[in-house]
Amino acid sequence: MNKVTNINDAISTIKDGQTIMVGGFGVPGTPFMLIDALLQQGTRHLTLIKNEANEPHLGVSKLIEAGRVDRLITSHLGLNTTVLAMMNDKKIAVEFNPQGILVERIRCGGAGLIGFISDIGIDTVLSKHKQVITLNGQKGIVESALRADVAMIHAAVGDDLGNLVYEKSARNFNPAMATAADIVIAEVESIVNTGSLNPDAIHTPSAFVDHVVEIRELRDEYGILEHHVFT
Amino acid sequence: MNKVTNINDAISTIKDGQTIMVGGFGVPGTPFMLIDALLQQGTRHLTLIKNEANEPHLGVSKLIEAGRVDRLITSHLGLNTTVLAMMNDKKIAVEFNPQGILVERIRCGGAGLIGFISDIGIDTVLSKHKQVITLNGQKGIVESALRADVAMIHAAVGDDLGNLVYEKSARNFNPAMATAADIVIAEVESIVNTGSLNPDAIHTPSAFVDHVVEIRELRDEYGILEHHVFT
Amino acid sequence: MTKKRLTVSNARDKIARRAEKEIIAGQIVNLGIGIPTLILKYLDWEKRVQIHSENGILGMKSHCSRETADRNLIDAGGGYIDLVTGASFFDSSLSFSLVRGGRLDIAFLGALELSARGDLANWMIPGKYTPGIGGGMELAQKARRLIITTLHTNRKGQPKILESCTLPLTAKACVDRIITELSVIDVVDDQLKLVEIAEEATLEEIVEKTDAPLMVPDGELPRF
Amino acid sequence: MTKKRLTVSNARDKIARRAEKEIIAGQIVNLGIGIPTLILKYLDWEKRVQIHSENGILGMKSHCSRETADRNLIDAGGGYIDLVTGASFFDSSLSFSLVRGGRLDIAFLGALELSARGDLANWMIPGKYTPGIGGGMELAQKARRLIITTLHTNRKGQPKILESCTLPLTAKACVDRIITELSVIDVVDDQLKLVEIAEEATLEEIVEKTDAPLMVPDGELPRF
Repeated sequence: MNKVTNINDAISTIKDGQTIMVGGFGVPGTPFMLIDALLQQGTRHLTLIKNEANEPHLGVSKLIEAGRVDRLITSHLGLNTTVLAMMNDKKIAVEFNPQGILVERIRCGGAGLIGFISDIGIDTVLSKHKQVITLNGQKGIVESALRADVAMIHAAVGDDLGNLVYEKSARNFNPAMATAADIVIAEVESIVNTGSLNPDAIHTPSAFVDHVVEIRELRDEYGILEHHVFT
Repeated sequence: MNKVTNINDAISTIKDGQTIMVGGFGVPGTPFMLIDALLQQGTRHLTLIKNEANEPHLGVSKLIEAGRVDRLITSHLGLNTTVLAMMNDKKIAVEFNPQGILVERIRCGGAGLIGFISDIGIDTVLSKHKQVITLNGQKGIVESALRADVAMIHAAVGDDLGNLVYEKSARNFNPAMATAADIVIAEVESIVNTGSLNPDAIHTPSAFVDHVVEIRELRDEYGILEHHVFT
Repeated sequence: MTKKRLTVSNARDKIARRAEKEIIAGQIVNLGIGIPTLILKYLDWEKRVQIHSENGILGMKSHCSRETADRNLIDAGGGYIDLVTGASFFDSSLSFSLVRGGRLDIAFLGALELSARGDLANWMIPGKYTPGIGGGMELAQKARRLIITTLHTNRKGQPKILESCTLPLTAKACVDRIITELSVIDVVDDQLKLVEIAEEATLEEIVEKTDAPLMVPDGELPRF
Repeated sequence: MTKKRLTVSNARDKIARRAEKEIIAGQIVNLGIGIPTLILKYLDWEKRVQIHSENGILGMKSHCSRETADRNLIDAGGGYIDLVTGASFFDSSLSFSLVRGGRLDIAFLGALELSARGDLANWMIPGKYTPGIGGGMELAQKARRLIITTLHTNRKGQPKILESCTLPLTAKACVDRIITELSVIDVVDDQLKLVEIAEEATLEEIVEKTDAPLMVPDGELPRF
């Protein structure tokens, strides 16, 4: 089953109104090439699930700035004043989750579960409007699983079956999202022969991946952000 | 922080009446040496959490046969007629879980969560005596998190900080259990210099491991079970 | 017309051979213990099928010899195995995310009892056989397609396919297709529909050995 | 007695330097954005401390130069970093298992407001500052020890330590110790207890700039 395909075929599976998960935490692990293809395709009314909104004019922020995203489920937008302003102007609906609860909800969806129970935020505004139950004497918030129609993820290496290996801090949300969508599109920096990855060191097994797209050229946005060099 | 210690010091942290998780699925990943040390120490009234009970006279079955285990939380005992007979004679209390629910409860404890909601077993006897709730219109059983006082696990390679790498099907329950106990004791087949493991290929990061014990000699029980060679 | 009777061993092989035809190229498949595992014997590897094993393997091939057995490499049934190219290992948690998350195209399982609406009972006989649950419940509930491979009757010659199951259920309304040495039966809209008849079987025999209503389409049914 | 006043920059450094003393050899530590990150500047690496970053790193060292920056290696604040020997990478899910599962010995965080019983507010000012939550809530609730490093007063010179917080809470009763440029204060049994006084501060100044009851032990307190 050769899952290597061209980017436009892969992205054409994404339709107006769908829910899309996008990997990445800052630049590392963000599938910039897939995001650009989705932008070009013109798909609208998306619900986006991503840790943050990248930074202005970068990554998913481009989709949001172009008005393609109705709703963003995220953890933190501290580095994106543009999207924060859009949120304040009600141009986009934003749902904030504690970061670990966000990834846990995604993993929960990927694990075919309905939800989980956590005490994170229990005595804060976060527990408003949520079901609170008691289990073995512990009070917890019921958090619902998150799934998406499509996940767009980034990996360092892939094979034609769809096995993936991530690199350093570019792993972040990608493995959880790879489990939690009906269709998973992975962009990879290089495709290697099937069988050449160490089976003990594969992060995402092939079963979770539907399309593998090779990045031909790592454009500038994949590089170092000069304003994040602190010494 | 050098976590390499001798086996008796590590095992001496285990006290009568505690709950102990033991890694392994069949022979692969079962910490036979730690189990034997616990047997020798004579600790009693244990609650054991393990996928299965190994086979008669092997691994945790030795602890159970010696009457050290009051309660077993497990998935399947099909290969251990001795423990099944003890269960039928009420010499040990056994709680069965679907295999994936068992590991999920362990992971849930390791993730610092209270429980999760699943539809596995929803219309069967398994939903009796359990809380059933509705979330977003889906009915699910509330499953509680499992944690242990001590986890005994097996890895192929470790370093002195406690980073672990598992091999092939010997991974199984070990990584989840490594997150879900107050004290984690890992036996490893070899200890390598810290820094020599690829940081992208470490399965259990050092933070989760308290004691590392090196296996001096892989005794027979770690070897091939002749009656499982099928061709 | 008298029909040749199959031995139990031949019957099991016949079921496994027929079951193999269900697998489409590139699918992710889990094979339960018993007849399902026999499917490996007949599997066309040109299909690049990925066999999943609950203990954390995708891409197992088949049981291997003593010489090539690896002490760290067994399937969920305990047998030593070898691998296909592109196999991967993972922990039990991710293994069941694969199952429950809907990435398993087909699970093949055995049965103690089956009901007309596709209920499956295969994990316990109260007071007699209570070995635990294992991964069967999750496979039955969550595989995209659940195919039961089983002898048509139990050791006493009694039907396994019943109006309703009498044993504790593994999962309700989970079965898509039943393959026995006598027939292939689909569960469609809570009803059983005969779709193929074994070369060795007659319609009368199938109806007699099935203790539930069976829809029989008009015309000649395919033989296998 | 007139005291030398610290510049804001010097005050931040002083807090970071004092906070570093809290870390015991071999501990797993998470450093929030702001003053907590400054602790790296003063960290004694002989302690073999493991710094955790929420985005999936254990064993980060410090911010690195343009020359050694790796596009795939940033901390949770976005800065390029280098690593200590024995570092590991993992996904965000395991990263928060580490936090919520109780494997984090200390989290250092900043604060907007703190209450007498150890409540922390540091994530939003309704209508003004609503950037989201990030990992702070889980760090605050689940680190074995939560140490707040903050200037004693806000930009307007108003106390940050109050009888009760007025802003939405990050977590209730989570703070163990507060380190400011003026003092070290512990939360003990829902009360604030002064434990150290800065060389540059007086008891009167601390009491004046703290808008909550402060237990002051008899005798001379250690200076820092």
